[in-house]
Amino acid sequence: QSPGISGDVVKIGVLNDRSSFQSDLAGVGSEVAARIAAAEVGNKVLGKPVEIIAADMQNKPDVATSIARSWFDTDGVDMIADNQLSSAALAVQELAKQRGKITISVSSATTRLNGDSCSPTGFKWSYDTHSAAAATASAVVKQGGKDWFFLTSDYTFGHTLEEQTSKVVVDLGGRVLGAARHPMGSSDFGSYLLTAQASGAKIIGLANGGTDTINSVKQGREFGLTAGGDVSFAGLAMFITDIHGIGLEAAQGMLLSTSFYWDRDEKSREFAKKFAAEMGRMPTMVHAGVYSGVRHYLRAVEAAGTDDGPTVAAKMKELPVDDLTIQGARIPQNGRVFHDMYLVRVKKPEESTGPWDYYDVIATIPAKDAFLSFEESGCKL
Amino acid sequence: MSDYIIETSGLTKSFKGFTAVNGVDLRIRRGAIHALIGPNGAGKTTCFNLITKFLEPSEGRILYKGEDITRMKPADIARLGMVRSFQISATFPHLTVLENVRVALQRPLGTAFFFWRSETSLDGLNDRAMQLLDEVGLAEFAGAQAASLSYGRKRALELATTVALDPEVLLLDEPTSGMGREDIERITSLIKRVAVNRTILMVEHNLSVVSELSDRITVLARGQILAEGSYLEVSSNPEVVDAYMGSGHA
Amino acid sequence: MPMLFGQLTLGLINGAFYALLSLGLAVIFGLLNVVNFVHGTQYMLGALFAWMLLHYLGIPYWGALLLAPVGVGLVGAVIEVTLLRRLYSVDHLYGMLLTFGLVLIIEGFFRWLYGASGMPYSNPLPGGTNLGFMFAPNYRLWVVVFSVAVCFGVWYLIERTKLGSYLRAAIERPDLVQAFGINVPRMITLTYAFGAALAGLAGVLAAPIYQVNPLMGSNLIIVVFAVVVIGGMGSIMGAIVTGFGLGIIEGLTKMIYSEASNTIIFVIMAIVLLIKPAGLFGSQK
Amino acid sequence: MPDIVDRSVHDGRLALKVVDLNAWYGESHVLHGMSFDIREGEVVTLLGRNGAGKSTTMRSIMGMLPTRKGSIIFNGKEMISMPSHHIAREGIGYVPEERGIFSSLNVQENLELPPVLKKGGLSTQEVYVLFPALLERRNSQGTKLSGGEQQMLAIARILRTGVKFLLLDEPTEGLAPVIVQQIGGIIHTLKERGYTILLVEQNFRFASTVADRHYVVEDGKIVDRIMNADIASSTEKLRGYLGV
Amino acid sequence: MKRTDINTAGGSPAQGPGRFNSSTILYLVLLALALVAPAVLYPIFLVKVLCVALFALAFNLLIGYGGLLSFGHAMFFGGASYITGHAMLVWGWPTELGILVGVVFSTLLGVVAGLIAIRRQGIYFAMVTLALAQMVYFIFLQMPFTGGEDGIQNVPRRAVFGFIDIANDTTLYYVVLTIFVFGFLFIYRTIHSPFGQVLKAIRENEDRATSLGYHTTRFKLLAFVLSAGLAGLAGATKVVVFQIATLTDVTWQMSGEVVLMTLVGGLGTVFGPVVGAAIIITMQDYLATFGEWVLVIQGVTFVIMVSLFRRGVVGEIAALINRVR
Ligand SMILES: Nc1ncnc2c1ncn2[C@@H]1O[C@H](COP(=O)(O)OP(=O)(O)OP(=O)(O)O)[C@@H](O)[C@H]1O
Ligand SMILES: Nc1ncnc2c1ncn2[C@@H]1O[C@H](COP(=O)(O)OP(=O)(O)OP(=O)(O)O)[C@@H](O)[C@H]1O
Ligand SMILES: [Mg+2]
Ligand SMILES: [Mg+2]
Repeated sequence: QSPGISGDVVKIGVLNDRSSFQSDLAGVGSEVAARIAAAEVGNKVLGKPVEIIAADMQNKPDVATSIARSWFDTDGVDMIADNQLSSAALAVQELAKQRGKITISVSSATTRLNGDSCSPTGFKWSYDTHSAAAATASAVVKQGGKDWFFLTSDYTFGHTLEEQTSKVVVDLGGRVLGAARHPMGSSDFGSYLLTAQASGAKIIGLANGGTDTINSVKQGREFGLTAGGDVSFAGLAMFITDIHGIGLEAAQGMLLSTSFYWDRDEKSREFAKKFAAEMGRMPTMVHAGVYSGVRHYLRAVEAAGTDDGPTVAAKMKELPVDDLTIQGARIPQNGRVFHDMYLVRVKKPEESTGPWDYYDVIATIPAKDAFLSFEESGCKL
Repeated sequence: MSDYIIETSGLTKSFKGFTAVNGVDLRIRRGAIHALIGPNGAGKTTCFNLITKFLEPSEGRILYKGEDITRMKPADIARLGMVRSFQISATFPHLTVLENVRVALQRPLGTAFFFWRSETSLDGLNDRAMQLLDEVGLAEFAGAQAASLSYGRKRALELATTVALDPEVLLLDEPTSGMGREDIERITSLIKRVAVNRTILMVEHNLSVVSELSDRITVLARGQILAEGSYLEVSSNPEVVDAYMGSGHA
Repeated sequence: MPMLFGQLTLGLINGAFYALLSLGLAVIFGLLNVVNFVHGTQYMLGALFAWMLLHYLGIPYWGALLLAPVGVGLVGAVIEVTLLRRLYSVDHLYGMLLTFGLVLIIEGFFRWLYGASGMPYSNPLPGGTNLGFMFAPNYRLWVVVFSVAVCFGVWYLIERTKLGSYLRAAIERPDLVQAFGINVPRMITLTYAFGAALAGLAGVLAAPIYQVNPLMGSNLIIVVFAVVVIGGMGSIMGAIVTGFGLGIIEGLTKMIYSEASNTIIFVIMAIVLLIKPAGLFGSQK
Repeated sequence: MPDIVDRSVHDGRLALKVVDLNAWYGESHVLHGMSFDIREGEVVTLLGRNGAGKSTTMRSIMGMLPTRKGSIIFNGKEMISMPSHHIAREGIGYVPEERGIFSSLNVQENLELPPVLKKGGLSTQEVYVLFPALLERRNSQGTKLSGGEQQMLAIARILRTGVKFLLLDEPTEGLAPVIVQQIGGIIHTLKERGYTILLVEQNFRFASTVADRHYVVEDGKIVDRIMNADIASSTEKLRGYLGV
Repeated sequence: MKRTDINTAGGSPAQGPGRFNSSTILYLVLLALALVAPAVLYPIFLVKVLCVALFALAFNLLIGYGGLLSFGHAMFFGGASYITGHAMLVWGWPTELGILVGVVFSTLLGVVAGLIAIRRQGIYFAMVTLALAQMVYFIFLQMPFTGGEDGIQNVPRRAVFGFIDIANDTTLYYVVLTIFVFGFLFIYRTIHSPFGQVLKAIRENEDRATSLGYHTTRFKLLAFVLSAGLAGLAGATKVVVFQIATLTDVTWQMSGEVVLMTLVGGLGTVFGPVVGAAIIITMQDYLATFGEWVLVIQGVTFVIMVSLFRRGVVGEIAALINRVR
């Protein structure tokens, strides 16, 4: 274990997709978030500069892994943040494990990162499929939404969401009345919405993502499903950028869970202000997660006196997470940060004061309800 | 064994209700140069297409050396030794003139599927290819792309390619059309030379070529046989004169 | 039973949409033989222009229905005159490479400008009509009626006027058709622009129901190609009928085996091409 | 090139005057200074061996070759830099070699394809009277016609346009002798009606029955000009040029 | 019908001994460069280029020499990578057997797909291959063993033949280079073989080839199967390198990418696909740090390429050399 800073610089690589569908919820914003975190420590740790680089993996796992490889092997990158697309994230985390480097995954939602594929140097911030399912479902059912129907993306991601949510719903005494599995990127949801309607469900769980979710909501409005207020959508993997894209007109009344909402408290507004100054829009929970992850990483480097991966990783698990977006969260052995989630309802257009004023926070979901514990995760470390 | 190398009986082809060839009984004697003539649209090319199986006959049978080939595939017909040329010039446009001929020459080698063998194994064929090109007057174009030849020369190339297979029966569809006098003479004499020990069935509108070359002539009109016989017999048949030859040739 | 009727009706409505979308491609791909990868992008531009017209100039949907396709047509004309035109004499693949490059440029530019999650565009005809067996959104009914009218108009223009013959002949031997006295280059520019404008029109129609975003057309193109091929390249009627038919089949698939609803079209395409080599309405060479 | 003094039988107006025409296919230079002219009402042939450049001359006149130099004056207008469709609209009809029948159109569509440019062309009905074989096949695909039928179609479709100046590239190629006679008859009729025709022919015998004058082409140049009246006395010369 | 502007620069037979020598020297120089390359460039990048280049070469064999545009080649590439990945990860097979089973799979898939597709021509052929590839994609998406969008992860890099340790990137590079050279020579020989000659003739005029006695469908099928097998070899090798097999490799976009690479490098030229693959991989990996502009830059490159250097990089260079001569 070599104390000190390798290459005399703490190098952080932000690796995500900047050119396709997911580029708003992470993309360039993640790089900006990482820079905000670095700026909070004056871009220096232990007297050495912090350098942030970023790359577009174009939603291709082999591009992601080959960039990660050359970052580790030739560019002296110490940590990779964001780490999008589950296949790529799993591979990059495994690579980092072999190289003794740290990954802080945020956009990729799979619980395998901290479950059967966990790594001593792999961390996960913000939402994951379990939190999306468990947090949202338990909160929604408690609010009285007991009869569910799912619109599920025919992908592992969607299946996992559906499965985990159903379990929670049933455990809490709710009913699952059916599910429609649609291929990724279906543009028309009319047929599924008809089926959903016919099932008599009161809550339509959106176990899909991105454009599919947006289109489901938009068309739900068009088909008059959500107009009466007796049927609601529950977004299992939604970001504030999605709401922005749908517009409050169509999205009003939806329930969803998020690890971050910019207008929740003083501190979150402060982070959002810094972010908006750069990006001209408000941060998503992914941006907040990247910020928080990088911030925590730098603190751990400082505390450990080195940027050696395993040492820093151990330090990260010792220290509580504490920054503008998360206060006092702990990290168990599997690297899954234990922080609170929030259940929010989307405002009506007339309640909103302007762009990005979209949510009412209606409940706080404690971390233990949102995330799998180390024991449950299936991680063998 | 029968005297006839090709025999068709009741050969018929209809296209969506239009009968292009109607009950044709054709008999081609081994070793003969047999001409098929007739007005445009009489069904001559269609007969060729049927005999070489580029078209499926609607009815009728085709015998080659007494063997029924009515159900065979076109490539197999060629392998039996019956090779055709096309009415509208058919070359391999982006291959060189030499390669065009060589593609035909290489088939009997039986190495056509050998993707592991070097193509230099084909160089042995170059001499023969050049000789054939020389015979049709294309030797100086051997290295040129076939696409850049003028129309008449493409026809000559096609003939050379056909002859290269050394077939027993050649079916030539208007071999001299589009050619200048000089070339016609050259092609005529080439046909005469290759006709030795071979059978030739040809479609031709140039009557002087027909009269000079053919031993026997079948006249088709509206898909049926109108007359058959030697040039003299046929050309003095008033029906044929009327339907095909016109007053200038009477 | 009412469920089945509902799904069939919905399929028909979606089919109208496919039909309109394939129509433009049938014109460009079927008649000009250009593998127009940028077609999906032109569709996106239609929707985006509609949004821009509303957002910046306050022009509502009904104005955009006319203006946005014209705008997309102009973009198409510029593409044809400056770039595509030089590629007609060479293999179609080059047209594909070019239009693919254009997809990346145009989508990339607008993604940079507006982000990937898109912008809201509200429904100009909210509410719905109860058909007895289902609740049919008014806007979709409008889409069906309007698309059918446009499809028929285009079919008439191309199949019942001489334009279609000119185009088909010009694809085979442009030099010869021009030597007959027809201004082939201009005709092709206009046709391409027209095809692009049709894609743009489909985009405007889509804006109120599908998310308007710079990438909305990128996955569509391959399905629309399939529709045109199944219908028979060069056949306008084929594209229309297949478009509607596909909508219905897809709707049924969504009921029975929804995972396969995107794949079904390829299964159909394979079967159709094996049985009818030139597509359902194509004439065989 | 021997200096050829024009001594036309016709003293009609000059219809077409080609001066020092050069043309290229890509890099290969095919026409090397063609010069000839045609008066109104004349039938003139270009004779020459395969590859001499006869068809290229026609394509150059029609503006179908990208690179050409020199001067082509039609009815007093310089056409060397006109686009092809303008040339056609000046009143020139073209029947290409290899016929140029469109496979994606049926016979009737092929026939009606070229736009009517001038009054006085044949109607579709008249065409079918002249070529009954086409009537019978009018709904079949253009290239499914027999070779000869395609040739008829290629000629027929130009007669519809009403232009009075025709370029016919080997119109008798592949035709049955009766039809060749018939085409000869048509050319005569057209001539009587005042058409001007430039003809490329391999069939010299046929050419001599219809033409007023012959130009001999060799290596992309005119090397000689023979009046049809002098044909009998020129057989020796022709044999040298064409191997007749 | 339009004239196809397929470049035959590399396709004409080597004439005369001089030409043969100069091209042999060229190949030796290139091989020498390839041998020292990892000293200069990052080996994993090179390995990736080699894998994808082999894929592009396989594709080019079909289109450049057989005139058959397959728009579904990802099914062989991605399919083989799943099979190899599964064999090595779950069944624990050694590397060489893993690759072999991938190749066998894609070859067999090639026979099946070929038998169906080969009956159609031109754009219809492309569409049938696309349709088949979409079905294969769907099957892989639905089969549990592929792991959905997570893919097959952590495929081990076992020593080749039990003693060549490919955990080391440089060693891996040489192993992959060997596979690549094998594939390249295989294709080169195929193109310049009696079979290749007939294939080109069929591309040019299928009816005429039939009339000369060639069963054209058999030739096309063999070309298709060879191409499928080689595409599988490329995909199988890639799994060993990247240790993952994912859905990305079976999508139609992957089929499209290989078309682009081939065009960019030069259709129907021997080296074109290799150069094209190198260019596109370089753009993907090295331009990735340009952030969101990667794809736009790629797009601009394509447009310029088609407008100004249509023959592709290699095609243009060959044309230049010819002009200088
Ligand atoms: N594939 C086809 N589909 C429909 N009709 C066809 C087809 N092939 C040929 N025909 C028709 O069949 C008739 C006979 O054609 P064919 O080509 O055999 O004539 P031909 O005797 O060779 O005439 P030519 O001397 O003019 O070449 C013609 O009327 C032609 O239009
Ligand atoms: N598309 C082309 N590309 C390149 N060269 C060509 C092309 N077409 C013709 N040529 C060449 O131009 C020259 C003149 O050809 P052209 O077709 O004008 O001859 P022609 O006199 O009409 O002969 P034919 O009687 O055989 O039709 C020939 O040498 C020919 O090889
Ligand atoms: Mg014929
Ligand atoms: Mg000619």
